[in-house]
Amino acid sequence: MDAFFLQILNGLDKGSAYALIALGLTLIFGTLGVVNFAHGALFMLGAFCAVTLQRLLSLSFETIDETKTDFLGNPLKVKTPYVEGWFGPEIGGSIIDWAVPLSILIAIPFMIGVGYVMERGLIKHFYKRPHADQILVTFGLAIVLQEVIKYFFGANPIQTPPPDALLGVVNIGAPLGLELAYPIWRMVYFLFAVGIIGGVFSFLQFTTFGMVVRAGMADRETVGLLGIDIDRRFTFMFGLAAGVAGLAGVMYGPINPPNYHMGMDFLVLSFVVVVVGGMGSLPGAVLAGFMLGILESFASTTWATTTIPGINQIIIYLVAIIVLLTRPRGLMGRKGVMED
Amino acid sequence: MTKMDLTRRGVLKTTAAAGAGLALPTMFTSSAHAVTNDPMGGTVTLGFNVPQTGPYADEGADELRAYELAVEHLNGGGDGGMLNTFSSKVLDGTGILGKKVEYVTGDTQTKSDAARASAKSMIEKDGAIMITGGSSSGVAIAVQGLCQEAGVIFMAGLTHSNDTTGKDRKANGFRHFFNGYMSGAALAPVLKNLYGDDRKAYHLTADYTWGWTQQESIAAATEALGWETVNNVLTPLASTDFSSYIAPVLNSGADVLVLNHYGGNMVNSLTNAVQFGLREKEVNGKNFEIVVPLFSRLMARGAGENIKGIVGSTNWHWSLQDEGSKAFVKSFGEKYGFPPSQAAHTCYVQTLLYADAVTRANSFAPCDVAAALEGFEFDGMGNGKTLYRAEDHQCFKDVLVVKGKENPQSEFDLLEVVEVTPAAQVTYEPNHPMFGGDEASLGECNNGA
Amino acid sequence: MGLNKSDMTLLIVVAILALGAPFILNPFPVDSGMAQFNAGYPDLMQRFVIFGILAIGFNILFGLTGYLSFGHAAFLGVGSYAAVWMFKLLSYNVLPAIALSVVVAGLFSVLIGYVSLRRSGIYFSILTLAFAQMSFALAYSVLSNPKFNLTNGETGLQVYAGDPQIFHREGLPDVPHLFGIAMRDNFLELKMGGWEFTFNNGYYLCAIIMLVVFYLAIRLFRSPFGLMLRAVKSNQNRLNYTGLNPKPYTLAAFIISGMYAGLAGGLLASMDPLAGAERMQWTASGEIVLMTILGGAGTLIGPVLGAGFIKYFENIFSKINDNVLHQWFAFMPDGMEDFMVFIVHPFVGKGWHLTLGILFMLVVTFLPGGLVEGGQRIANLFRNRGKKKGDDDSYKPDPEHHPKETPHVAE
Amino acid sequence: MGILEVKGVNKRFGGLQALGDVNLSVEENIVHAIIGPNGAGKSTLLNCLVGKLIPDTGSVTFDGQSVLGRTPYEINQMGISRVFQTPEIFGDLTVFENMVIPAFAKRDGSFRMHAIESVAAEKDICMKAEQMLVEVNMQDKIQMHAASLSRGDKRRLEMAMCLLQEPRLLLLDEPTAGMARADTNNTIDLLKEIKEQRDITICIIEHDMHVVFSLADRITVLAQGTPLVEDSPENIRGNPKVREAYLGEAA
Repeated sequence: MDAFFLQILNGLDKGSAYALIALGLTLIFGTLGVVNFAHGALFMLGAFCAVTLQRLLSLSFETIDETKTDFLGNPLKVKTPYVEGWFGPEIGGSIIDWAVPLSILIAIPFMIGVGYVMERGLIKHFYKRPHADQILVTFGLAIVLQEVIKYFFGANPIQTPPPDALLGVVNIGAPLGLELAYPIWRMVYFLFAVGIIGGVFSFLQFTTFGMVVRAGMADRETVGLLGIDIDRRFTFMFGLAAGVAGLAGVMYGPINPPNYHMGMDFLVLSFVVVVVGGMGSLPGAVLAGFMLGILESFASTTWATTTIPGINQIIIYLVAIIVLLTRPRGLMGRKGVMED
Repeated sequence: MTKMDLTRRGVLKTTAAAGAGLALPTMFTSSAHAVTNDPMGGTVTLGFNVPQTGPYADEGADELRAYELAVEHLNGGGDGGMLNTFSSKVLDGTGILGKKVEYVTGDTQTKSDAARASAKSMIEKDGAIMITGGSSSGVAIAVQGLCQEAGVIFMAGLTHSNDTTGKDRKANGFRHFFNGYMSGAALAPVLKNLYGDDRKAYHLTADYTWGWTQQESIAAATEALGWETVNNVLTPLASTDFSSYIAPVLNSGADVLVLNHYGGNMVNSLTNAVQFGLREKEVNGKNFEIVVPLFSRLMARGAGENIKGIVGSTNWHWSLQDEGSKAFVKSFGEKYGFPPSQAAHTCYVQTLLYADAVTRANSFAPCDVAAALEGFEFDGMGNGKTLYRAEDHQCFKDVLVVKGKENPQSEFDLLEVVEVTPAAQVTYEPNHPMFGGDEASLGECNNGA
Repeated sequence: MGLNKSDMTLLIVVAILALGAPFILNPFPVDSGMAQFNAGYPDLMQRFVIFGILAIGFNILFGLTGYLSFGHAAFLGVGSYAAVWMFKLLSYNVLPAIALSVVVAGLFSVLIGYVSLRRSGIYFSILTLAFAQMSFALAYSVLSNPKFNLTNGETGLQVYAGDPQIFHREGLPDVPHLFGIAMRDNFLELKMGGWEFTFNNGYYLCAIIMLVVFYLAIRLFRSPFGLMLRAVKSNQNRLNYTGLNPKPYTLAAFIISGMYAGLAGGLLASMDPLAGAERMQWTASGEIVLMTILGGAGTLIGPVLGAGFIKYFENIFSKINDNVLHQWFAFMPDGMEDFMVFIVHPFVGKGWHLTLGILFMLVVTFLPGGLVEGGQRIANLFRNRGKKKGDDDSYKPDPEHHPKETPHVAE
Repeated sequence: MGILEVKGVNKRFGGLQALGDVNLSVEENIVHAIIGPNGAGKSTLLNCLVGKLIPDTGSVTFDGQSVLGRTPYEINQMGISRVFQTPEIFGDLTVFENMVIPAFAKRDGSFRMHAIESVAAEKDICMKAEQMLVEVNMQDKIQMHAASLSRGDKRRLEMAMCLLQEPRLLLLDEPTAGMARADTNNTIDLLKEIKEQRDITICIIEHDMHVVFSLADRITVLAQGTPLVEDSPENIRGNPKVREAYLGEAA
């Protein structure tokens, strides 16, 4: 029983990342009709916001410790971060410790900016072009972003640990009398994802801006005819989607250390998620994200892999095939979107 | 038009039937049989085939640094590095057999196809007479097979699968790096000392050939000491999150987790395992332990804090205090500003060993070089006395058991050596069942045309 | 030949390029600094034409019907595996191997096509992607377990000494061959002045096969069948109401393009008898898509150009290291030399991906019709130079390529 | 008995009764118009005739054979061609290619694998296509892309494509919707010509009375999914029920 609930939790956690990326992808499909193959790269950029901040905070000055030697036998240079020098090791240390949550503050404006520049500078020239061209240009952009990150940060994964206070596990099953020790940060990630998803939905649901955007998603021309500058709003939506992907990336760092190709690892999966959810459907994307996350977790159990060898490797694709063959437009897809 | 000069630089020439098979004016075909692997002119070209893109790009970059250093030393530049400590003294810094060493580089992308394409271009286009490098066993085996067919020598880089010198061994291929079996044999006694002989191990294994041979080796070695293998779960190579594999460990009754993962897989699975609080757990009245059989410093760096106190094995580490290691660390460190990785070490050594063998054989012909390497015993290269065994072209040397350092002094100071397992303890029969048994054979040495 | 004049010209040009490739691709003397850019060595030439075949086949599906398969690499992989199995079981003769690889890939594409073609648009793309990824995952691990080793997993399927090879005889080469002619051998190596040219058996086999399938592709493009496929892309609704059933047409196109991919896979294995699972990964499928779009989807020659372009970068640019850069810029003063190396360094060697990514973006932004459009523009530039100004209306868009303004919401 | 017989057809969409007990008989070689206010179920009925929708109950027979459960292309092969409200043509292809496709469909059926001989080699097909283009007076646009034609020409092309198949029944879905008066008149002339020159049954759905009364031999008025009256144009003109249906619920 405990194992069962643990896998549910794992599934929700994986699902959080899928859902967040898929949400952004769907926003872009829905509003702009653009297939964005660079979306995974945006997720990766977000994670590297955290890495960058961590690096910046750990910028150090060197003092020479004569008592110790380095690998070449020279006196050891001891590095002390400037923040520790300025604020003392206590406060300075805890600032560095909280680098990941702090980097959210940087990531939001940065990612929205990246999204804005991307849309204005590149994507907007591709609205009227075939989807194939959109794929090519965004894929090219993804490669470029990835290689730039690799150039500065290398190919190895880089640890971005959570703050010490959020390290470790907590038994969340205690009230139910279950033994459910689960990492705190993973809980944080799940709650964070739920918060973001809720935020995006209520933004679209309850603000006039959101209503116009939703109307535009349903029928762009008509809204345009009403004299509303829908393009500006869509640009903002692109920024928002980039922001969501970026935040998903920032917070993902402590779960698995970021590397430059993490975006590509998620890209294909999140496309599958979006399509299983149904093109153009935001709730569909979120639902499919969590559903596939949970299914993937259960397929990884020994029970599943001994029953059907290799099921853990193909489950997502298998489910995608079954869903698409039984529900032609995914779980909640709209008719006619991206079917041509 | 200038004069027409017909030769066979023909690097991939194996059958005499070929030319005759096609009706061509005889003036266009040459009947002269030049030895392919006889580099013309005053230079000799080596091919360094390392991952430059993809997840192992950093490891590849370090290998490339080592190769450049080796070439510098062979050509008499720098401080000579291990040339000064190498037990064989035939290399004098004038290149190889008096020919200046040049090199070409390529990108394996850690894909067999791309690696073979890259190696082929080195052989066909640049006339490389030796190919070396790589950071995964799949690539090593693929390129080794290619070199066998093409008739050039392959000096493997980082490859840890038993198969490289086991069932896929080739007469033209040589491996200096250690392997899964050796890791198991070296680790088992140490694990017994540290954690006792009554342990229940849970294996997570990367689901491809290297993972399987590694798991098989470790399980066999630990079971021989009385450990019980509770479960072995195969994880897809493409996995990025291991939570759903780690969670079941908690309730499995196991008290040791063995992570048969490498690279990004290992970094993530270890991070996840630590996240789930495995290391703070007590099972069966014992502390829960995690073992990572194959360590590298670059991986340790990726794993960060999580590596502390974790035991594993490694081929070489820069903190070794023998003369060879010190000389290598010094020249590498002075050139690049940081200590070399084990991948860099094995690549450097392989290059020197090749150059030495050519010099001793006084020939570039692969079969002569192979003969010079077979059964060659040497020292001063960082791993103590080492034997290149003739039967399977595997080096036998001491294996290091290491542990993640609790209080690192610098960003490179991540591992400490727990024990140096002597070569005798990790030696096995050439026809060991894990290495292809009696069926495994090197085949015929291929000299090219 | 049953071709009209312009198609015949195209075929002849391609034939000249393919058969003369050893000369054309080696324009620089061996010892010159530019030799780095020579691509006329057997392996790369083979790859050019083999991936050309792959892209031609993919274009029959994507360029004509508009169905974007994101799992085409699966057929390439299956073809390779089939070929290597023929080597293992029968002999190293490439003929049965290539034949079987086409057949097996054809059967495999019947299966995948039949299911996937029940959906269209991105739903179709994801279905093909899912099938291919499943094939890849299974080939990489499950299908290579010791009890049932179909693919040999990570190591890649290869011929071992213990394999039956029942038709192997003494005197036949121990490498892939065509009735004794070893694929990897060169029948001629020519040295002229500083230049060197290599004529490889395997390359010429590939080139001839490529010309044959290219010719077939031209016939197909011009045939009523090809017209129907273009009609599928243009307006399926009208096609339906004109009494034509789009399903068998698209399925036939899918199978044909699957067989092309299988042929490419078989040739790949014939040139180099090892089949690895990575060939089936989504990145490989994506590469095929990129080749086709980059060259110009829906045009005859575009996909071949795209394939050559990407393979050239992969094999030539990745090999340029700092050492080579220093040689190039050696004529400059020291500081200048280092500066130039510093500038160029991120774009070559391990940075070849970056250059490729940038070029993708540039080409698709400025040449919507792909490389073919670039070629046309250059051609038009020359044509117009000969004429007086004001003759610009002679510019006619390529009749095959008309980027469709894809309506976001159909129906 | 008419060439097209619709008997007791019902179709519901959720709670909406789109068609209620529709009975309709179209005589051979006449122009039969179906008119009715918006939402009367005209398009639903048409879709039931061509296989796009399947009625919940009832039968639709063409020339004695049921069309229910058949796909649009099968129904087309039976001899029913359809012209859409907005012209459905192959926009990416040339006018000539647009014409060739129905010719092949007529000759070779719904699928034939003819992948080797070129289109140009099929002399008789090409000739047929060219002839038809001459008939509809579009021979000068033969190499143009269909998408670049004017709306009127698109309509003309679509009709020519349908006529090339020599259908026994031609279904027209509001062929003049959204057209200027002049274009409408041109279309009427075109249809009149067609009617005079061929043995063809035309079933037209329209709410432009001018068009209907210029062309129809027989008219069915549909209101709220049910046929109200079926009669000759003269009689329809003065029918109070029809007025009521069009002008709303008169007291």
